[in-house]
Amino acid sequence: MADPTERTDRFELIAACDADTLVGLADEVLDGETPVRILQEPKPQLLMHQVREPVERRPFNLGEVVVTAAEVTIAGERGFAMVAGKAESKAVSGAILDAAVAANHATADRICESLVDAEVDRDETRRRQWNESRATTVAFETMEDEDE
Amino acid sequence: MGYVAVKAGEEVIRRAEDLFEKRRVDGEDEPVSVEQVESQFSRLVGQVMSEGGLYAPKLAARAVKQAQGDAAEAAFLLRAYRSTLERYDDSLPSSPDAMFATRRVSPAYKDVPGGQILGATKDYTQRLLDFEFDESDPTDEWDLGDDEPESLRNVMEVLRDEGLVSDPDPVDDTDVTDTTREPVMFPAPRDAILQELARGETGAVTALAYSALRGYGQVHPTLGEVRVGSLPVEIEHPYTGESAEVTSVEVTESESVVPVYAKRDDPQFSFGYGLVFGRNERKAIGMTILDASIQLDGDEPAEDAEFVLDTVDGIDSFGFIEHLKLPHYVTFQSILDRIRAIRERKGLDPVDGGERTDGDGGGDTPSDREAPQAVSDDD
Amino acid sequence: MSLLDAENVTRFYGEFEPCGDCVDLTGPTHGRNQCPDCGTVVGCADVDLDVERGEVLGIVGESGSGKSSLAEMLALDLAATAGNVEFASYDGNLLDANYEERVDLRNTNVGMVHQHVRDGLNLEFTGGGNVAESLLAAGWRNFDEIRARVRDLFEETEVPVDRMDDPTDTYSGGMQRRVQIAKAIANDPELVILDEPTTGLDVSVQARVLDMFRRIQREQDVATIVVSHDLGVVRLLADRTVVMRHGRVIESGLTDRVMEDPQREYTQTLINSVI
Amino acid sequence: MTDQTQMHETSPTTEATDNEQQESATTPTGVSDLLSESGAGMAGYNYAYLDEHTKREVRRGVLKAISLPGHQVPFASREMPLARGWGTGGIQASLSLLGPADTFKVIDQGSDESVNAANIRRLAKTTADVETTTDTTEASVIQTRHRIPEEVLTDEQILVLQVPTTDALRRVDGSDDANRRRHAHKNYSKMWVALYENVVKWDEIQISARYPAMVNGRYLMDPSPIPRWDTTKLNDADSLFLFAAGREARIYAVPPHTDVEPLAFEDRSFQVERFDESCHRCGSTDTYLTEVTGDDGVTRYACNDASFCEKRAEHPDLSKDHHLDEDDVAWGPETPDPILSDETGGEDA
Repeated sequence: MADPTERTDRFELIAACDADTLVGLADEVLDGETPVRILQEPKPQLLMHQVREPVERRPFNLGEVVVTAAEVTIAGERGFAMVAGKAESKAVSGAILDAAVAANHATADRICESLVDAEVDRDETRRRQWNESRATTVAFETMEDEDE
Repeated sequence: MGYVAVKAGEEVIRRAEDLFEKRRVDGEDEPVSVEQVESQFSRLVGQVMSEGGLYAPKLAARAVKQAQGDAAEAAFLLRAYRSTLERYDDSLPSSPDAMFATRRVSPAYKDVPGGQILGATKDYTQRLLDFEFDESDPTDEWDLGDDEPESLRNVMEVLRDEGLVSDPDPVDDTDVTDTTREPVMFPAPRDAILQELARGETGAVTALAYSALRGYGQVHPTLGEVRVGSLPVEIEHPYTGESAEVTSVEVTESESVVPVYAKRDDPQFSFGYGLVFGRNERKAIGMTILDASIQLDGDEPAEDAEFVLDTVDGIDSFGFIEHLKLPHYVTFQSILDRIRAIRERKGLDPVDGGERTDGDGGGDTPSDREAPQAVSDDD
Repeated sequence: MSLLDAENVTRFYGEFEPCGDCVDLTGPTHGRNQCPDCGTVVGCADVDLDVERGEVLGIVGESGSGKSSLAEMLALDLAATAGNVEFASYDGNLLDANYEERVDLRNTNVGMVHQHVRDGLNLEFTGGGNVAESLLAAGWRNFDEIRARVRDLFEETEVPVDRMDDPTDTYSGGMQRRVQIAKAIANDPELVILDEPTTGLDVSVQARVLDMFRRIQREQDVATIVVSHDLGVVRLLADRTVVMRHGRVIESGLTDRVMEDPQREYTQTLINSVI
Repeated sequence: MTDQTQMHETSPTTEATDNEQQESATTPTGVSDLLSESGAGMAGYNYAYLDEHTKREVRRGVLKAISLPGHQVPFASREMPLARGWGTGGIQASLSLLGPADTFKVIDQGSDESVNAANIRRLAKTTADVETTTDTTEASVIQTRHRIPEEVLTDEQILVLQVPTTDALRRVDGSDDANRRRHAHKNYSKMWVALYENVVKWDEIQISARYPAMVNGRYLMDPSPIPRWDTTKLNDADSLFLFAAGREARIYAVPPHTDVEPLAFEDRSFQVERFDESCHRCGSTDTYLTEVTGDDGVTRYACNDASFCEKRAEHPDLSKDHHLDEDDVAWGPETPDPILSDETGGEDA
């Protein structure tokens, strides 16, 4: 289970979380009194996805992925987030949450809880997908026994 | 009759565009939402992303809607959009082993580790046009297990265990060719070939690969496997320096196995690799055939890297084929001039007059047997 | 001075770094041309020969004897591993000529008739176009003069002139060989190199092609190196002959002497096997 | 494309805006306060559409091309919001050169008003904030498809030609790899044989437009499908000619005062198009004409260079160098009688 108090884990939890949750939490951080400095404006960018081809194990460029990254400082702590797609508000919200947890902002615990809750939901979806696909596995040994 | 120069102008262009837009909103139906396109036309969205070389499902769905379903036009919209974006960086190289696969079949091995997982496919059903869609979820009643997802072993590794795939020499990871930033020069390195095939047009990849199977080539492979799933995209986190997953992309992967007996004391296999964005098994398999064919470096079209890479890009072929719609008055006038001059020299009637009059001019050049033609210009 | 004076011409093949002993470990005394230590194939080594103006030199040997490597190096088609070649029209070691010098020399001073027609002719061109290519490459720019010269060369090499505007792939093998000769002599070179001039031709056609070439060679007094595994070809054309085996010259002398009174056992076998 | 109609003009000062934001912290009350208006339409696009890195790369390619006249310089061609084959190379070159002080003209097959010319002009106008014109003499950068204007270009003008096929040798061999080696070795004999066989077959060279020419005695060049009429204008001109191909990712150039010589035989000379008629509108006999058959079935000839024809219609005596200080500047085919000597040698079979 990912630990939202760890920077890298937190980055992954934020990247995978849905936009509404992130923006909602960020809106709570931004109470009109907390100073925010934008270090990197959220803008869509390209991340070239390299894959290692399995025969020669040589990397090649599969194609670019559109991502939006943002970086902010809150209370002297930096926060960075990168999310998939053209998603400016999600990216800047993610950066705010990253910084807020690092700065131990009053909302930090709630943020961590929400991020973990979101991960639990995702894991459940993923497990269901896996078991759905397992349900289509051809079992050669038992095939003759089955009725057609 | 007055001035004959073309006077079209921006206003006319705008109206033509308006008429195009009208097709989308014409009629009584609800406009289709971008979200509906993304979820219900996911195969098309995947194809557009793969041919556009840009993974962005929401933007691709928008492009599909804007292009009114024309895949080539939608891929082109994505390519034009990507030109305006800055590059953040390269991702860390992903290993296909990390794929979360929801479909994997291996035509080469019956008892492939992890099993033959059919996944979501219509491959094994009859293709009957459905006049009554059932809009409910047919898997609702399934009694599912509760296993933890696991990663499937790549068939390539199974072959490697048998000594049929040699362990590769270490390769230089730092200098990966990027054909979006430098033009492809020949002989092209394999990473450039894979990148160009991965963003090739589905129909072109399929047709060229088919040509090799059809007899214009030697590659008739056995597929190690075909997998569909999602592959994580990771960067080095700027603060911690650790690898961090940003997202995952849906991909289709295939490896073809081609026996190579010649040129080696120790017969092994040669391999073709295919990996494309989205769920597009046809293109992934076609890519494996072209990759393997190009490695043969033979004389057939599919074996000629220059031929394949020059023709496989959909954006290039789409634009150049369609540019023939543009005016060609100037060049056509030049062609007319040549044809008339040659006909005149040979004592033929004017070009719009048709038949030649006399029997023979000189009789000593082979040209008298053929109708004059000017070199037509591929402009 | 001779037209061409070659010393120590050597050519290695192979993907391995030569070990340094390759020449010592190969050759007729060892009965091999592949170095047992490093796997390098010694195409030819330490070859010395000279060609006088107007003279025909024959090079005979079985396949793998190194004669074609030698011919290709002298025709500037193949880079040498070592050696020194003095050539009348070139200042310095001919083997060191750079690309542009090689192109110039091939266009004007050295004509090559290849064993394989595809190496010498573009089969999509007309026969006349192939011959014209030599003239165009040498800077001819007057169409009528080019036409006239091509026609003369067709007559000279006994190719039907009315076929000169037909694609070369419609020609018979003998005609293609003649067109190659026409192309090789188009710019009055000082040296012509014939590589297996009769391979793939019927016996009767062989004789006519050789007769034709012998006539042209005498009329124009052009020095020639003829490379062949066929002793009959060399006997007919060559004034002097060198015999090669395992990449080395093992015997040389006046052709009549070599044929009638071979000094080496291998040469005797070679001659006996033909007769 | 809908986006283009919503383009907003942007200035090249977005970096400054970024800096300001970095300087001062704010105290927002929600995420929406932090987001700028960018992201919709063309507002987020860079000046002249391409990012600065790309423009620098294209300019480097241009400089290299100028240094090696006629040599095809590969460059990392970007996808543009125009289809490949519709001037994407030309527009990348133009947008990399244009600044706010420039005046831009776009010609498509002689006309400023043809649909694609209008579309390209609109892209430059909305993203690069340049003045546009249809008057050749007023333009500093002219992008053109398949024509060189009839009015003499000056040393203050750059003509950017859109190129569909970059290599003259493509006529004789489809492989760029093989052709690149031929160029490196200045080995053009295959092209010469093709011309020889052309004359054998037709008694003269039957290449119409896109006539191959030697540049500076070194590189064989495809001058893009300009008519033979325009090919002579490339020779020893005052202006810079840039050739840019987006699909094929190559740039090449003919710098001012460079020798450009069409390939031909001494006795089968290069000939320009012949017109027996004059422009039915302005009466010109020294311009490239195209024929148009009207609804009445009558074929008329008209100037292809629409902008010059308009001037000539008002001032029939206007010379092609009317805007220059000097007179009788050589430009294109000899005038007023463009029909060159047509003597070719005798028969040859």
